[in-house]
Amino acid sequence: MSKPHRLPAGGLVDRGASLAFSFDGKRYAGHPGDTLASALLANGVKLVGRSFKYHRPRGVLTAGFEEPNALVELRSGARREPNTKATVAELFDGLEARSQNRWPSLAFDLLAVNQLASPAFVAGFYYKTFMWPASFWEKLYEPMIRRAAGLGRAAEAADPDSYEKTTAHCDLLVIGGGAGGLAAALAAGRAGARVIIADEDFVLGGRLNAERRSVGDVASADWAAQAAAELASLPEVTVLTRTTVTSVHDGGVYGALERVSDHLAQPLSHQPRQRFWRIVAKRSVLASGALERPIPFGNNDRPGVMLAGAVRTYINRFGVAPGKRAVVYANNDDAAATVADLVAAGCEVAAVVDARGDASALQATAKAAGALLVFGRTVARAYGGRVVEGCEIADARGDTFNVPCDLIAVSGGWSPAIQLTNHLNGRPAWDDRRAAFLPGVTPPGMTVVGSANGDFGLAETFATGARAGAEAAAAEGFSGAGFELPSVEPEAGETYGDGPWRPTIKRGKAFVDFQNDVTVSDVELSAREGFRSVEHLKRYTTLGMATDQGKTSNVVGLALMAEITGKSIPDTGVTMNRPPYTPVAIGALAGAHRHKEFRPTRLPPSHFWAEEQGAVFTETGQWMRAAYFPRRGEADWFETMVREVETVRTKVGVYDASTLGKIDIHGPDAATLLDKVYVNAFASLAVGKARYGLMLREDGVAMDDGTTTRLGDQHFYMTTTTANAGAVMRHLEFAKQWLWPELDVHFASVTDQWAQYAIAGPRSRDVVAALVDPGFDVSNEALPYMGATELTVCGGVKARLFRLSFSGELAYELAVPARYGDAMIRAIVKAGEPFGICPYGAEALAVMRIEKGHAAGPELNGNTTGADLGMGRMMSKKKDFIGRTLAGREGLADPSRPALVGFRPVDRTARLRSGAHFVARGAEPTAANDEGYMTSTAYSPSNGHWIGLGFLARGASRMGEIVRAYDPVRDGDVEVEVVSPVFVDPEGARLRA
Amino acid sequence: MRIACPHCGTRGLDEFAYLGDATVVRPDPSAENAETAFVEYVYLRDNPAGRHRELWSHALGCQSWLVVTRDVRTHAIESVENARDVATARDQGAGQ
Amino acid sequence: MSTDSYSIFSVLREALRGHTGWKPAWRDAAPKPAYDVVIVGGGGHGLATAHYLAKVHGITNVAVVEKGWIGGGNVGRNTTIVRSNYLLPGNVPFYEHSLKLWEGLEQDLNYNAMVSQRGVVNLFHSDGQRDAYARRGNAMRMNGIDADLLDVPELKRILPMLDFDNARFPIKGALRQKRGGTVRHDAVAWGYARAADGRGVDIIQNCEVTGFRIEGGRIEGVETTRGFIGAKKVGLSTAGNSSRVASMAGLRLPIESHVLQAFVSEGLKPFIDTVCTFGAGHFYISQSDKGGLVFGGDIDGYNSYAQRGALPTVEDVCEGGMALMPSIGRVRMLRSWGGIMDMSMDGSPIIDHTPVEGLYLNAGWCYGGFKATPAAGDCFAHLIARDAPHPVATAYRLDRFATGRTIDEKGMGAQPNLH
Amino acid sequence: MPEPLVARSALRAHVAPVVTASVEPGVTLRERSGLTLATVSALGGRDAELADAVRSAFGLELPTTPKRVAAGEAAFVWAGPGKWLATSTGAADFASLPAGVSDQSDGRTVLSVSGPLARETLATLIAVDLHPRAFAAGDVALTHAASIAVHLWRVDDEAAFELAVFRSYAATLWRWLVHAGAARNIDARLDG
Repeated sequence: MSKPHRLPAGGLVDRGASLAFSFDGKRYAGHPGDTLASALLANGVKLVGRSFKYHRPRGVLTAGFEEPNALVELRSGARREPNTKATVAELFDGLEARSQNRWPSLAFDLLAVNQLASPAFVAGFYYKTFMWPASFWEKLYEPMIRRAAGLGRAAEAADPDSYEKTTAHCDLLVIGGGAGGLAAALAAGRAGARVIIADEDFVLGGRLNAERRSVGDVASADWAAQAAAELASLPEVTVLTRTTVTSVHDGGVYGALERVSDHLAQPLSHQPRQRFWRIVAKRSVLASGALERPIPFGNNDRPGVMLAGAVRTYINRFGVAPGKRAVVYANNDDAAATVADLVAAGCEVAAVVDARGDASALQATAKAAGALLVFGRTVARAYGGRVVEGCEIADARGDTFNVPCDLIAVSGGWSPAIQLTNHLNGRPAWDDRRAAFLPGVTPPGMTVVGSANGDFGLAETFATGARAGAEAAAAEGFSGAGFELPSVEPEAGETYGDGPWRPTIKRGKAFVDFQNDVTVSDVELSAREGFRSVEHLKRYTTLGMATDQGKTSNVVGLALMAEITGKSIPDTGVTMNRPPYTPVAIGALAGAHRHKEFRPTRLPPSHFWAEEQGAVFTETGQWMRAAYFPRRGEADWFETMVREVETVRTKVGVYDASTLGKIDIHGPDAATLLDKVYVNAFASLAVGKARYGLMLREDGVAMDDGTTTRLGDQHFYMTTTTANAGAVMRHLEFAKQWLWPELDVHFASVTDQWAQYAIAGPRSRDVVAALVDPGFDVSNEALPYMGATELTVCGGVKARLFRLSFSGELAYELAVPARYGDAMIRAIVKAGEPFGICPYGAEALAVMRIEKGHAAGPELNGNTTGADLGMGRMMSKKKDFIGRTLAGREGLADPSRPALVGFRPVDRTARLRSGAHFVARGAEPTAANDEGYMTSTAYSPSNGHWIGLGFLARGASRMGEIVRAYDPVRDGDVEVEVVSPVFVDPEGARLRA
Repeated sequence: MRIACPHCGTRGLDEFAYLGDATVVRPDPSAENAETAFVEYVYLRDNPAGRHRELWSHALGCQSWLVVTRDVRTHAIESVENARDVATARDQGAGQ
Repeated sequence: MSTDSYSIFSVLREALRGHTGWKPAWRDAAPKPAYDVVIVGGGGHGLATAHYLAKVHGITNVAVVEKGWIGGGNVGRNTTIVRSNYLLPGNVPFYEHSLKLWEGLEQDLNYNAMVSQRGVVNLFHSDGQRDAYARRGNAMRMNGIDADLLDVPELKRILPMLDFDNARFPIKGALRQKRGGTVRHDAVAWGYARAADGRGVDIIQNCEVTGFRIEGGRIEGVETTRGFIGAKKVGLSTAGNSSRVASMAGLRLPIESHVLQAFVSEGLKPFIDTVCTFGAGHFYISQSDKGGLVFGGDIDGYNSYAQRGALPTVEDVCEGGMALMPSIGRVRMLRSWGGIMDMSMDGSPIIDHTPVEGLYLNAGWCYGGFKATPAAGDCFAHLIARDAPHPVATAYRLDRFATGRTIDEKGMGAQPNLH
Repeated sequence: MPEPLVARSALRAHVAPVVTASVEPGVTLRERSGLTLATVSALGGRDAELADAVRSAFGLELPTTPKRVAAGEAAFVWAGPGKWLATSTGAADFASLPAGVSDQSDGRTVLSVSGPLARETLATLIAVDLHPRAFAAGDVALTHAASIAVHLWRVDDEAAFELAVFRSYAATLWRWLVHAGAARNIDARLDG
């Protein structure tokens, strides 16, 4: 295939190898070292995309991440990547790309009719219309607007590639691998400092690879390659190419995205597609260079209009001539290099247009190129249908003439790439001389060098980079062989460009923000309507809000607004850049945390055994708990739950309670501390006894509950709810370390140390007796209800045995070291077989605790007090405890507050549902009549009907009253009777048996 | 943000749990105006835009509670102290 | 007063003459010596308050003073969600009042704020969460608000891209409010400003309040960077900075300032056409009319007045996003921003008079201030005009912390970073 | 009489072995089984007594900074101010130390991560700087591995690390390490 624009020699592409790729289904070839953009240009493809609003034809404007136009969909299917910048998409064999935002095809885009309506489609037009009739907005207008929105399409299936996140530490992070960055990294690296140098490109060198310069006695690109090779050889230097430093955070933390595999058709086996780096750097050098900006003129978005620096990049680095006959349009002396490079590449330079009144510095160059030199004039517009065919040049009076060309190389000056200096709110400072924003207050530890700091010359860039690198190394105690500045020839003239910010005469749309289709007229309209601060300008016109984040447009738009309003640029505002510097794939920021591995999974010691039993599991926070243990022939969870409950109530069952938080509390002040965190007294608890305790927050609301056992005079064993284990531990440490630092008490989480099994049911003592080693007495006399003892089981395994009951039956909790947890539950089941034991899960447990009226998560919902829960009398009046004082506030002590009571359906066959609200019988179900809500419901096998717990206004005084349980979201409306919350064995005879 | 735990060294924010203002002191529950004092202690905050003394727990580290003095406009950390030491000094001061 | 009515006809008329006839959307007013009411804060709430003072109560001698540019605070930095799916009696009628005002906003203001009632879906992952959402849905229904529970098949039809099959926290269903949705946030500030200006309200930008003149316990006016402005009544509507501003009047508030980050992706073709919240992953998402995915998660969790967030929160939010919708892996986050939230001690707002006579407070909106904008403006205007709370905002009292009648939707107690 | 109970690792049955094809694995992951572990907290005013007891029983100086000291079968790993994780490859008696002592032999699983790419693998999960200049042999960190609390120490100058993790998290952490090690030639096997 012919590549009409590929130069015969030069650049960093490997002409000996060919890479096949396709664009919009058509096949092309490029070379290793190409980007998609350079390969397309080499193939003579200029039309690459359509613009957002007007669907105007667009080509390649830049050669980097600032590209606003050449966005494509890369790859296909689940790997489809919308809005990918062709200018940085590294070419690989088999690459597939498609243009976006066009229908039916790129060349023939019917939506380009939008251009016809464009006189109405100005900035903010939608705020002024689509309001009548109101119903049309949802049905007609908005769907229409939404369909037109967006550029590319997201993939529809789960991303098949993996991502990795990693953390790196260094003495010095060098951001950017151009001249300044290389100098900084060499200076610090040679001294022995730990250095990371990151560059977004796939080769180091930055503009050293894009310009025809000499460094020392070699070509600039060769010098860069040598420097890169040396850095790679230094043991404490990490070179990250294809890596963009995307964000700066407090504390010297930087985010960086490494595109590990984007230059391959697919990641290699086990390799991530991308890796997100958190870099913790003691210091950093920002050597991010500068971004060239365009000059607005009519049709300045036509394919064939390209930034002059990019033109040089395509010629010098990629060996591609982006045109045959060029016009160079500039406001600075950089144009000389552009003209020279074009000529060296065999292109004709038809004209050099210098917007400045004096173009003496360009005279020789233009003459040598045989180009017409025009100064004090501007390009009024480009002409041509889908690509540039020429330009119209105007003087101040509006007289014009045409110059045919197929390339307009534009240079409006350079904007230092200071984006990262803004991330910690450092406001940039406008520099009139350089006509650019320079870094203002930089993030702590960051030094900005080279053109990023407004020092556009190569010699200065080397010098400032080397100095910053050496200083960073020295600050961390490294010194030694530094970086000797190479000799470079000085630049011709100066590269500061200051306008014109709008064309002298209006001919067609002159774009400021290419991607969002914001024109000079839009900025003028914004000013006219009072949207004059930069914040209003951005929001009203969407200037700078596109995927390029306004890298080429923000300064132009701001300067234009300043000119229109007659204010200075600083008075008009400052464009603050927010992270990330360039857009980052969401997958990369998520890393490996997706699907089942989104969050850790905690497994109790019986998990493997429960899997063997065919248990169905439920997520409880991070824990997996067995919900129920279905048996063959059981139709559903309900049938299983009923069997499990009935087995416990009549025989015996076993449940893994290991997920409860367990805290060992040691120390002479352990009892004192417990008295302060629980509402009830613990100092009086005897050794060998357990007690239920309720904790409040300081605001008087219930926080957590559980049992605490005194194992020794100075040793307690606390259990917490599964959900609050971590929070309670922090709360205890807070009480000890901050509230009462004098207390000598220590906490150790032993949640994972003990496998703890509830053995519950009338035959539980028989099962326990079969397990404990001879010599231990588990009789009711030796181990009464709420008793606890340490003993051994199954031939010498040390264990703790508690006479606790959540189910309301005679019950024990047996704790053994977790390594025996699997064997223990097998032994319990085996020992229980003669008594008809069955394992039961969280569902059956929940039913039994509701039958007993025990509060759990749904009742301890962060808004209920001890009194609401019916535990008002438990709250000690003899001591201070956390929450005591504020629990007495009138709003919390109000007797009309909803209080915990039980409910049963009047129609005993009716089902109850948690979340229903209570309304008095006969009252309308309105907010005014809302009297509380159901918190927990269950079918009670013991009662033969559904039962519920809930909070009802003045509940305790309404026993026997019938109210409605109103549940409109589930079409429920059941009459229920207010009853005691204890549905089984209210005297507690069973658990004391 | 990175916090220099006096015990563990400098660690990332993700290891720490925040509580809030460290200048408020739990009132004497036996005082006459205890309820009002507790309301202020629990709910009212200076919330300054500047230097802020605040409690953090090194929750995914050594479990120590820390008093961090930080400028909440810049996130610059002035000091990190062991909360128990600060509390001990506070209580000794109150006892004098 | 500003321009004539906006409509398709005015747009077409202007199109024919190059849009040269548009006038400023509001006057850039200079301060007069005194006003009946000065509203401090030119955000959504302050501008809305001015609008309703003028429109409902006929009080037009009003100034809105703003230290920067109007709409430059959180009304321009949020995830644009509007909804009234609240649980507690103190909140539900207020947010429903707000949603009703949203529904008629554009015609009221003659400004298209693109109120888009595309639905808000809250996912649940367990029976307990389902019941908690049922309780909430029922509370809504008893307040006359639409709410329904969706099962998994229904949810799959609406949100087919969610991870239903291989998730750490499998989705069991959702609570939906169909009338919830999104609003083009910037337009809200501009629309209120234009409407208020049209009724004679002065909108004074670049005018920072530096103090209050209080005599005998009564407000006399505000000291500003542009001089003293007298006022019979002053309303504070400076969320994010409420404590700082109130402290100038000697007030200490039950508020901490925290950072909330939000994120937007590159523009995409329509992909998700409802608002979806994923509580188990601390993540919520919608898609703007321009095509960007707008998403966020929890607040960063520590006091801050710096408008920037920390990296762990960014990662946490993206992890939640990938866990919920693994097809967005290759979609790129375009921009993040951090706003300063007034986090109140119970997670609910304050609209009340202060101990200083004539000084009123509208504060403590946590991250819910945007959706409240019309009702907050209406209720604050009502309070200022009549010295009595609006019927839907009676619970938002400053003394509720002393009485224990707090409004704690999340049940997290006096810990603002957990609300 | 019930049968004696058989101990089971937290990992067995929950993780599958990964054996690298290469002779020299980039990273090797193993469980350190059979350890005796205990958390030891100094009681008020009795720090010196505890230090003496440890010195006389184990010949070790209790570290007061994040360090691990080891002699023979026993080691003490700093675990916060006034707290240590005592480890023993045998059955050392830590319970009789004059301190608050909680047996953790079953509460923690200890993993060993070694090999030339051990540091790089760990860096994907752990944010602490493990460069030898920053984290030398005997250095200790209480931190987390992608939100899972870990107690980490460097065993020697070679790239050999050990991590103690709450037992219920062990299988997840193992899988995450294997996932991170997949591109780095991991060899991950349980003993026996």
